[in-house]
Amino acid sequence: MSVATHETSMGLDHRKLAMWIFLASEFLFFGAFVSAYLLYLDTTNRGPGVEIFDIPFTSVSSFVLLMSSLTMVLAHNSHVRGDMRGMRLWILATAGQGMVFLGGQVYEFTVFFREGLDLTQSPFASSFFFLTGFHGAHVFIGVLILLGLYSLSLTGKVKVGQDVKTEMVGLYWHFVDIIWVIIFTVVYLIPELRVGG
Amino acid sequence: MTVRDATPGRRPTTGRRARRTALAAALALVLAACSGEQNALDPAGPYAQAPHDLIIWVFGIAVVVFVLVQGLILFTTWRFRRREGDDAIPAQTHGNTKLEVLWTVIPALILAAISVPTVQLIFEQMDEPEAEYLTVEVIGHRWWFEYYYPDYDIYTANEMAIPVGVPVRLEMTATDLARAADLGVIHSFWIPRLAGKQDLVPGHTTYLNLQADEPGRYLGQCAEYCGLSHANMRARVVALDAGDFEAWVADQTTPADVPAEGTLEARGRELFGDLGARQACASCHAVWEGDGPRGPGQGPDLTNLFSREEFAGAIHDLTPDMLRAWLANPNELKPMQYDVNGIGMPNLNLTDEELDALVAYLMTLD
Amino acid sequence: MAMTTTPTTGAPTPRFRPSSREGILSWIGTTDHKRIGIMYFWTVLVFFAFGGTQSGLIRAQLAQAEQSLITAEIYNQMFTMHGITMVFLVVMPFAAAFFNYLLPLMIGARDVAFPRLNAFSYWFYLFGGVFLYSSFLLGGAPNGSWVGYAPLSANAVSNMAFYAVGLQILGVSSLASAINFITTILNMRAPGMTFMRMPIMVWMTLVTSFLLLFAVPIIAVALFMLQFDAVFGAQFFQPASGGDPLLYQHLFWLFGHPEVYIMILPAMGVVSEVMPVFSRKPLFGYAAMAFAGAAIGFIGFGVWAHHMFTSAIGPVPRAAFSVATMFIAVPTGIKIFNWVFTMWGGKIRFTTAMLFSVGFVSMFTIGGLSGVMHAVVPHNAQQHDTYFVVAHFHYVLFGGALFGFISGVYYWFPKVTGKLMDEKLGKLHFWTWLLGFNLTFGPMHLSGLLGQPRRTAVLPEELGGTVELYNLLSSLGFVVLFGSALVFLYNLIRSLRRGEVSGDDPWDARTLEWMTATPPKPHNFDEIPTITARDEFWHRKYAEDEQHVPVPVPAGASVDTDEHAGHGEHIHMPDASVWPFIHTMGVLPLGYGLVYANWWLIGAGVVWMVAGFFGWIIEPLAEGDDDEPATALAAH
Amino acid sequence: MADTTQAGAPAEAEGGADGHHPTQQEYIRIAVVLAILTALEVSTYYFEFGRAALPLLIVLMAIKFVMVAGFFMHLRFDTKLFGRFLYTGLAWAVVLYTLTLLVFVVDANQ
Repeated sequence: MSVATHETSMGLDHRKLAMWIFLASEFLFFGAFVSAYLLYLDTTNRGPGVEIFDIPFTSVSSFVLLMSSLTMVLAHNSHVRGDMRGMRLWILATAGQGMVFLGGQVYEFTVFFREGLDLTQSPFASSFFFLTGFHGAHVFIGVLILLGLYSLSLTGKVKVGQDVKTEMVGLYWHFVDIIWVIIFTVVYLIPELRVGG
Repeated sequence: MTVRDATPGRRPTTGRRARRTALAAALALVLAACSGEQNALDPAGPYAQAPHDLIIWVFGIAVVVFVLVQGLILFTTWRFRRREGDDAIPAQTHGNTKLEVLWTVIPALILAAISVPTVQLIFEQMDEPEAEYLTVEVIGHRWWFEYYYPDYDIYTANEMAIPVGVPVRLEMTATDLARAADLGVIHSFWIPRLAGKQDLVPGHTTYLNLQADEPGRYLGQCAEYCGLSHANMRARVVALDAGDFEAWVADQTTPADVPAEGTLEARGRELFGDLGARQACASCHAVWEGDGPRGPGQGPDLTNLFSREEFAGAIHDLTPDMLRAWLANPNELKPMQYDVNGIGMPNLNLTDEELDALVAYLMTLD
Repeated sequence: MAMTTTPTTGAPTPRFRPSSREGILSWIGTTDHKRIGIMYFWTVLVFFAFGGTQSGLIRAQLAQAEQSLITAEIYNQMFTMHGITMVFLVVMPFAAAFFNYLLPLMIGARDVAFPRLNAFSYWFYLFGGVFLYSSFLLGGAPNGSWVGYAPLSANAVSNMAFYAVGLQILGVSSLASAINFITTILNMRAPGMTFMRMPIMVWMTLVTSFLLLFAVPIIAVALFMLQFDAVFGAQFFQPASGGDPLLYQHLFWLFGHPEVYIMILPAMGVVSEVMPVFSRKPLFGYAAMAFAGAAIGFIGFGVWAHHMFTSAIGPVPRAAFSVATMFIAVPTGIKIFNWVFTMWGGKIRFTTAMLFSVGFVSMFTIGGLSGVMHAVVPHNAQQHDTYFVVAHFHYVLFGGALFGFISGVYYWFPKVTGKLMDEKLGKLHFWTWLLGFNLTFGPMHLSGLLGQPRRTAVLPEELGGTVELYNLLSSLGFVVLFGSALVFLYNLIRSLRRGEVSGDDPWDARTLEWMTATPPKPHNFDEIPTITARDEFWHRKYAEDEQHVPVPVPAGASVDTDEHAGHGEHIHMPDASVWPFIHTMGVLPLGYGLVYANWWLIGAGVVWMVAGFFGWIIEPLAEGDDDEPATALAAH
Repeated sequence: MADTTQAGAPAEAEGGADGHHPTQQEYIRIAVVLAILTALEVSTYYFEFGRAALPLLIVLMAIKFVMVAGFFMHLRFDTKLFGRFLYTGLAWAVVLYTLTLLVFVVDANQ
C-alpha cells in the first residue's frame, strides 16, 4: 500500500510504528491518573463522593464515544476503497460524536460543580477531574485532528491512496476510546457497585 | 556561635566493639577518632549499633571487590598497553561463556548473602521494642522539632530528654493538621549516634526506635529538605541517668511561677500576653501556669524554656543576650518566612523597655 | 563544531524555507540530525557552565563552617537549579547529542525517521531550559530541590511552578526523541544490520528510549498534579484534605529511578564503542552487554522505592525493594567485567578518549559499590540524604556519565569536524579532571557518614573539624575541576580552529560511522552499505588468514568512502523547515500562562502551537514531495 | 523483541494483509456486539449481580478493549509488533501501578 514498506528494515510504515510506540507510553500516563483516583476514592474531605455520578447519563455518552469508533473505522474503510466522499462523511460523523461526548462532559462537570464537587474540594475530586479531564483533552485534540483531516482532504492534501493518514488518526481515536472503556468501568461502574450494595 | 558539649573524649570500649575486624578498627581509627557528636560511625545505642555492624561487614566485602576490580583494571591496562612500534593485531576474541557465567553467578551469590541479614534487620529495627519503652511523640514544624511525652503530659522543643538504657519509641508526624499554620511539610528526624533517620510525613504516623547506652548530649538535625531554614532545624537528645530523668520530669510537670506584682518580670508577663496591636507572644507560645490542661501552641512551649541549652531550632545557645537579640529581630538569627506565609516568628518591633521586661520574664521560666 | 557546507542541489525552494546551509536561519530550519546533534552539544556546554557556576557557589558557601556568603534562599535556589540543570539540561541532552549525531550513521541510515520531529525535540529542550532559567528574572528560581517533594513544592509560595512546567516541557522533548529513535532503530537499519549486529551504542539508545517512553509519562502526571496543587488549588498532595505526599514520591521515583539509567546507559554505550577500538579487539561478550543493558533497564523500573526507605513505608516494601535493588548490581557487574576483558589481551592505545573510558569503568565501580551499601536498608537510614549519597550519585553521574560522554567527545570529534583534538591538552584535561573529581566527591563519602546532611545552606560548626576539613577539600576539588574544564574548552576551540587534520578513519575504528566521509555529507552515505558482520568496517579492513590471524585487506579493495562522489546528487533528502521552531515557540506563552494562571496566555500559546502544527503538516517534507517521509528518504 | 530483519519483513507488510480487512457490514456487526456488551455493563447498575458483578465488569471491559483494538485498530490483521507495543504498555502500567498501590495497602494494614 505505502511506498514506504519496501524501504524500511521491518517493512512497516514509520508513522504507524511511531503511533503505536506513542500509544504504548500513553498507558503509563493514564495509569497514573487511574491509580491516584483509586487511591483517593474515599478521600472526599466531607464533600461529594462517587454517589454523585449519573450512570445513565454517562452510559449514553460512553455509548456515543464507542460508536464514534465505528464511524472512524468506516471512514478508513471508505478511504481504502477510494471513496473520499464517504470518508469525509464518516470523519465528520466521528468528529460530531466526539463533540457530543465533550458536550456531555462539560454538562456533567457543570452539574458536579453545582453540587459542590470542584477541583479544590478534595483529593477525590481532584483526581476525578484530572482523569476524566485529561481524557477529555485527548478527545478534544482528536476532534481537532479529525477536522484537520477533513479540511486537508478537501484541499487535496490527503488523497486517495494515502489512507495511512486516516488510519493514523483512527489509531489515536480508537485508543482514546479504549481508554474510555477502561475509565467507564473503573471510575464509574465499579465504585458504584459499593454505593448500590 | 554554638558551643558544643565539651566532652567528646573517649568512650569506654564495649565487648561488641572489641570484636570488630581489623579492617573496621582501621576505618574507625580514621573516621571516629576525630568525630563530632553527630557521627554515624560512632553508634551509642543498640539501634545504631546493629546497622553499623551490618554495614561494616558489607563495607568489608565492598573493599575486597574494590581492590580486586581496580587491581584488575590497573593490571590489564599496564600489561596490555601497546608498545611503541607494535602494529600487530591481537587475537580477536569475542567472549568466554564460562567467565561470563562466573561473573554473573558470583556477584549474585554475594548479594544474596548480604540481603538475608539485611531483611532480618529491617524487621527487627522497625518492630516495637521488646523491653518496656518510653513513648515520645515528635512533631516536625518549620523549622523546629516539638516533643510531647504522653505519659507525663510534657511539651518541649528541640531538646528531647530520655532515660539511659531504656528503649524509646518515637511516634512521629509533621505539623499537627489542626494547627497547620505552617503548612506541614516532610521532615526527617535523625540522631546519627542513636538511630538512623526516619521521615515525618504530614498525614502519616511513622515510628523510630532509639536508645542511649550512656548519658550525654546527642546531636542531630532535620535530614529531609523542608524549605528556607532547613539547615537551621537541629535536634538534640539528652540522655539522663534514671534519677536525673525523674528530676527532669518533675521539673517539667511543675507549672511556671507567676512573678510578683510590680516587678520587671511581671511587666514582662503582661507584655507576653498582650502587645496591643501587635501579635502577642501568648498567641503562639504556651506557658503553663497550672490552670487547666496543657496544650500545644503554634510555637515552642516556653513553660520550662531555660531548662534547655539551645533555642531557635537549637542553633543558638540560650543566653539572655541571645534571647534579647532574637526578640529584637528573629530573622537575623534564623531566616524565616513570617512575612511571606506566616511561617516562623515575626519581628514585633519591640522597644528596649519591652525587650528588657520580656527577657526578664522569660528567664524565670526554668 | 564545524559546519558542513556541502550544498545540495535540488528544486528551487519557496520563500518559507531557509535554503542556505550557512547563517543562523540555516540552523533554525535545519532537519539534519548531525546539525541538530551539534546544536545539542553546544547548548549542553552552555547549561553545563550554568550548572557548574551554581555548584561553585555551593562549594564556596560550604568551604568553611557557618559561612554566609549567600543567603539561605539563594543557596536553596542554587542547589535546586544545579540538580535540575545537570540532570535535565546537561546529562540527558548530552546523550541526545550523541544519539542524534551517531544513530543514523551507525545503522547506515540517511537521517532519523522523523527529521522535523527531531528538530522539534531540540527546540523544546532549548525553550524548556530558557523557560526554567527565566525564573531567575521573574521572582526567583525553583527552590524545592530537584525532586520537588510535595507538599513543600505544592505550595503557592514556592517557586516550584516553574519547575513543574519547565520539566514538563523537557519531558515532551524527551518523549518525542524516544519515539523518533525507537522508530529509527526498528525501521531504518541498513540491509543486513540485524539486531545482533548493531553497535552497543545503538542498543543503549534503544534501551534508553524505551525507558524514556515508559518513564516520562509518569513524571508528567506527577508534575501536572504538583502544578495544579500549587497554582490552581487542587488537593492531590494536601494532607489537610486527605491528600497523600507519598503518592508524589512514588510517582516521582517511578520515573526517577529509570531516569538514573536513562543518564548512565548512553555513557555505557559510548564506552562500549571506545574500548574495542583502542584495544584493537571486538567488545568482549557482545550479547551479554546488550542484554545486560536491557536487564538494567527492565529491573531499573522495579526498584524505585529504594529512594523512599526512610519515608513512611513499612518493613515489607522496604525489604522487597532492598532485595530488588541489590540484584541490579548483577547486570552492572557483567558490564564492568566485560569492559575489562575487552582490554585483556589487546594492544591498548592510551588516547585521551581511552583514558576517559578507563576512568569511567574505574569511577563507576566506586559508585556501584556505594550503591550496594545504600541497599542495606537499616544503614540506608544513616546514609540517606547525607553527603554520602551526594558522593554516590556524583560517582555515577560525573565519574560515570560525564566521563563516558567526554570520552565520546574526544573519540568522535574528528568524525564531526575532520580534525583531531589536541592529545597533550587532552591528557592534561584527563588527569586534572580525575584528580579534581576525586578530590571533590571522595571526601563527601566521609563527611556524609560523619553526619553532614545534604541540602543545608550552612555547614554547622558542631559537626567537627574533620567534617570542615573534608568540605574544604571538596571545595578545593571544585577549583581543580574548574581549571580542568577551562582546559577542555580551550582544547575544543583550539582544535576546532587549527586541529590536526584527521582523515576519514583516524582511530582504525570498527563501526559504520567511520566508513563514510569525514565530516559526513548531509546524506551520510553515498550508497547505503550492506552489512554482513558486527563491526562491519573492521571486517572490510581486515581479513583472517589461514591461522585465524587478522591481516589487513589491501587498501581500496572494499573500503567505501568517497570514491563515488557525485553519486549523491539524486539522493532525496528532507528540506529545511522552520515550522518546528515556530510551533515550539508557542510553548513559552503556554508555560508562563500555566505558572501565572493566566488564561489569555494559555489560550495564546495553544492557538500558536496549533497554528504552527498546521503549518508543519501542510508543508511537504521536501519540495515536490507528496509528503511520504519514507519516499523522501529513499535512495532512489 | 523480535529479531526481524529484511528477510522476514515482506510477509508481514501491511500491503499483503490488506485483503483480510473486514467489510463495512462486518464492522457494523462488531459495533452491535460492542453495544450489547455496553448494555450488559450498564445493567449492573440497575440489577443486583452480587459477587459476580466485579469480575463480570472486568471481563466485559477486557472483551470490549480487545475487540476495539483487534478489529477497529486492525491489530488482528497487522504485524504482531504493534500488538506487542500496545499490550506491553498496558501490562507495564498495570504491573507498576498495582505494585505502587500494593505498597499503600500493605502499609495501611500494619
